[in-house]
Amino acid sequence: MSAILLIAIPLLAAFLSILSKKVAPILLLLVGAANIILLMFMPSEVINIGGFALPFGINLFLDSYARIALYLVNGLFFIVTLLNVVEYKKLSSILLVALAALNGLLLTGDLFNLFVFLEIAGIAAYLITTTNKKPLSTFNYLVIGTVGSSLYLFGLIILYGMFGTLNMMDMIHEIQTAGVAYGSLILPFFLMFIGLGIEAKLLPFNAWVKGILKHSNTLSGPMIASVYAAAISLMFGRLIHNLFAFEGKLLTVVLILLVAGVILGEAMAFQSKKAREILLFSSISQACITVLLFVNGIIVWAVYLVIANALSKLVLYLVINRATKETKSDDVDDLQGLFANNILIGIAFTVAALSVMGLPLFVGFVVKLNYLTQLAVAGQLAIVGLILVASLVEGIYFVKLLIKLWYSKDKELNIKFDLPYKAVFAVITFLILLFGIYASPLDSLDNDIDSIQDQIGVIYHG
Amino acid sequence: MKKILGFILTIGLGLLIIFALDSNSSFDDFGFANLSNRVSSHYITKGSNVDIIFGETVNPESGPANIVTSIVVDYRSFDTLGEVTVLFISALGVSLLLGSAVTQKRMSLDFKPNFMLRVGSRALFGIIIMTGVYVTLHGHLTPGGGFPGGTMIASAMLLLYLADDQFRAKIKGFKILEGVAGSLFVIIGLLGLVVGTYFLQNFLPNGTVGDLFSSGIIPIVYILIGLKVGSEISGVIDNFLTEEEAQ
Amino acid sequence: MTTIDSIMLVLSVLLLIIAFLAVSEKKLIKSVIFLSALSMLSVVAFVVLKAPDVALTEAVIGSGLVTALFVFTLLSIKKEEAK
Amino acid sequence: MIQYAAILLMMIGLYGLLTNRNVIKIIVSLNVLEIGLNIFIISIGFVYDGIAPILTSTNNSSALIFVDPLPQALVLTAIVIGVGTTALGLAIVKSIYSKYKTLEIDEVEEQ
Repeated sequence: MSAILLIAIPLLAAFLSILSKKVAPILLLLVGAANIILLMFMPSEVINIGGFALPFGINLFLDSYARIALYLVNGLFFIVTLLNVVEYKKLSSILLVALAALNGLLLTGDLFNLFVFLEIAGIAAYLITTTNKKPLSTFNYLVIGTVGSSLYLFGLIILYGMFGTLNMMDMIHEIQTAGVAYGSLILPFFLMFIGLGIEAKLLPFNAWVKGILKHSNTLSGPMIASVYAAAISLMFGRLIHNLFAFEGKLLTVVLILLVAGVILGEAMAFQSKKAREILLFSSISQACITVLLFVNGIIVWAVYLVIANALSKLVLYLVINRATKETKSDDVDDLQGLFANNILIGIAFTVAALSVMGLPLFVGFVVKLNYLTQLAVAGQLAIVGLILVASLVEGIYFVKLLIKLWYSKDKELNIKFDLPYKAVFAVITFLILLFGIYASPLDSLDNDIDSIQDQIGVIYHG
Repeated sequence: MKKILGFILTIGLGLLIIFALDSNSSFDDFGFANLSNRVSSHYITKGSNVDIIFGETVNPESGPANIVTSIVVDYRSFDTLGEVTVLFISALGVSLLLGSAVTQKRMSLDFKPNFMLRVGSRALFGIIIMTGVYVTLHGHLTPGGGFPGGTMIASAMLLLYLADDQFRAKIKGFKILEGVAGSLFVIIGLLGLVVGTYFLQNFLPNGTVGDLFSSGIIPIVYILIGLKVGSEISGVIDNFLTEEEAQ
Repeated sequence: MTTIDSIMLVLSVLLLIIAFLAVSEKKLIKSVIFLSALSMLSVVAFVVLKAPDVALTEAVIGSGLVTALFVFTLLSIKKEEAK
Repeated sequence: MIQYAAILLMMIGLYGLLTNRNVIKIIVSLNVLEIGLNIFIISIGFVYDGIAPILTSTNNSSALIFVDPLPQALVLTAIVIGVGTTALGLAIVKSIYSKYKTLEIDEVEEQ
């Protein structure tokens, strides 16, 4: 069972789905479920496409890092589509292509192929956000996203001019052996970093996020903030860890950008009065923390942070967007008392929010404790302090939000959540609690995530 | 004022990039690309030590005489599958955004096409279609291939749209063609996985370099791409040239 | 300076001028036509740089199709404006 | 020579993106940026006295220097991706216009 099926089957289904509108949603669900099941039977390996030797053909790369990422992305994708497939039937073909592209992003071992998948995933995302009915924000997203991927391509082409290869492993090998001064790598790496940073919502380059997530619905909100964010952060993490390996002045610049992103994100969330804005600024600062961890080489905990965040954000966005669909406004004051009649939903929301804050008993705490310790060990005390301050701010506004949503003085909101929603919330809440209390499997998995480096060793040195 | 500042800033950035590239010793100077350091040298020699001779060499690693085609549809054919998908999804998006209204009519172009124009465009239509088919079929020998060929076919449709105010193509048929051609591309890829060992493997014999019937699945894939691109772009043109029925 | 160098010099200057006109022109239709001209010039550049495949594709797709789409968009906007 | 022009072309596109507030002009600027990038990619593989990378009855694989074919293959992909985004962008422009009756970003209030 080759991992290529994870990309080929959704694509085939997408091409077939335009022939019949009725079958398309069924195909979408079937393929989504089939992908998760098929993934269990796929061995970890390097897959050559077309049968050409490594640097010449394109290859896919399924290791345990990619496997974790694929389970996460395919699982979340399936949940989100399951909840929305009835309402957004028209988007079935587009969602199938998006699934193929996200799997491709996580699997591909070729840097130009990565660009192609980035564009496909991007175009699918623009189309998913057209359901917000805010064409101007979609337009902004399209323009900024296209500039981002152009910058990535620009950086990549400079690397090609220097090393004459596009394959990720071959490129890393060339950089290690050619003995090029790091100074001449700054320009291409920085261009690629900015290009991908735009997609990954890093602060200085994320003008698109606000318009998109502020008006999001039950499809676009969870899809962009949870599924896409997880996939792009994990792909970005792989590149940062294996290819960029920032050092010297470039490391300082990148760190300053990221820390500024964390602080500004939290500050803007603190100021905001709208539920969805609070969530979106919080997710910006979480994205910055994730990339910060990748830059500092704390891979395992960065991956868990991505997982914990993706789960929590899925719940938060689903609850708020489902509620705003009825209230037509996401002002915190209009949503007061949302959970008075929906205890279960309230508990799920609270658990997810507390986990993002990093309180004990939840998975967020385990992750936060571990990465802060590791940052402290690595000697980045300033960053530890700043993240702690940011967490404090985050705690304040989340508690404020929770109090408002639980208690209301005058009016009562009555919003019914369907059974599938409740089931999803129950499962995710259970997961967050489970890993929060019983953290030893996480601890023991430490350093189990092997990297491309080992693979390069196998290929080039036997 | 803001504009001047922006201009100076961006041009300054450009000069900075130029200087950075200039002082980068491992970045090849313009016009002196060192192909022996690059993977391209493998593509040109097709991975063999012997000379590849047009019209004589039989069954090389990759069949096409046009080396760019051998990269696009053979060595890096997975990129091309992605490229086809990009066009597919943006055509789908255009029809989602513009073609979702229930009643649609042709947008009138505000001029009366005369007899000459109508007949002339029909005559040209055939010639352009023929050129498109030629370019698609010979993609592995001469410059061209499925993408420009398919677009030429679509621009023949565009000509009909422009010459006749009432003309509308049958979009339903295009949809079917598009879906079938795309599926066949993936199925050919999967066939490579079944017949051979790799996805998108060229499982047919490569033949003699330079023959029209050579290089295995590549002409077939290019024909499929041509059909798919042609029908997709015709669909996009139709979507752009229709509007909602005025109430 | 060889012939090819001088061709490239002229081409570079023309590309930059037309590009600047395309982004700074106030009238939309003129801007689109400048973009089409820029695309056509880039076809010449691709030919000079020995890339016939790319030149063919850019000529058909870049300067043909994209310009047509731009013009159609402007046309439908103009018609809607007149209503 | 033309490589520098390509970089400056990209920067002109970027300048257009920063200063223009009209949606059509923004897409035009985006296209300028993409054309600049495409020329830059091709120029990476250019070799003086090189010939186009096509084998013919007079050109064997070892007899002559070819220009680098790989950047050309990449640009083919980039052009098609570019036309995809442009078509989608123009479709979004049409829906912006039918919703807000204007093309200027500053006149749209989307809150």
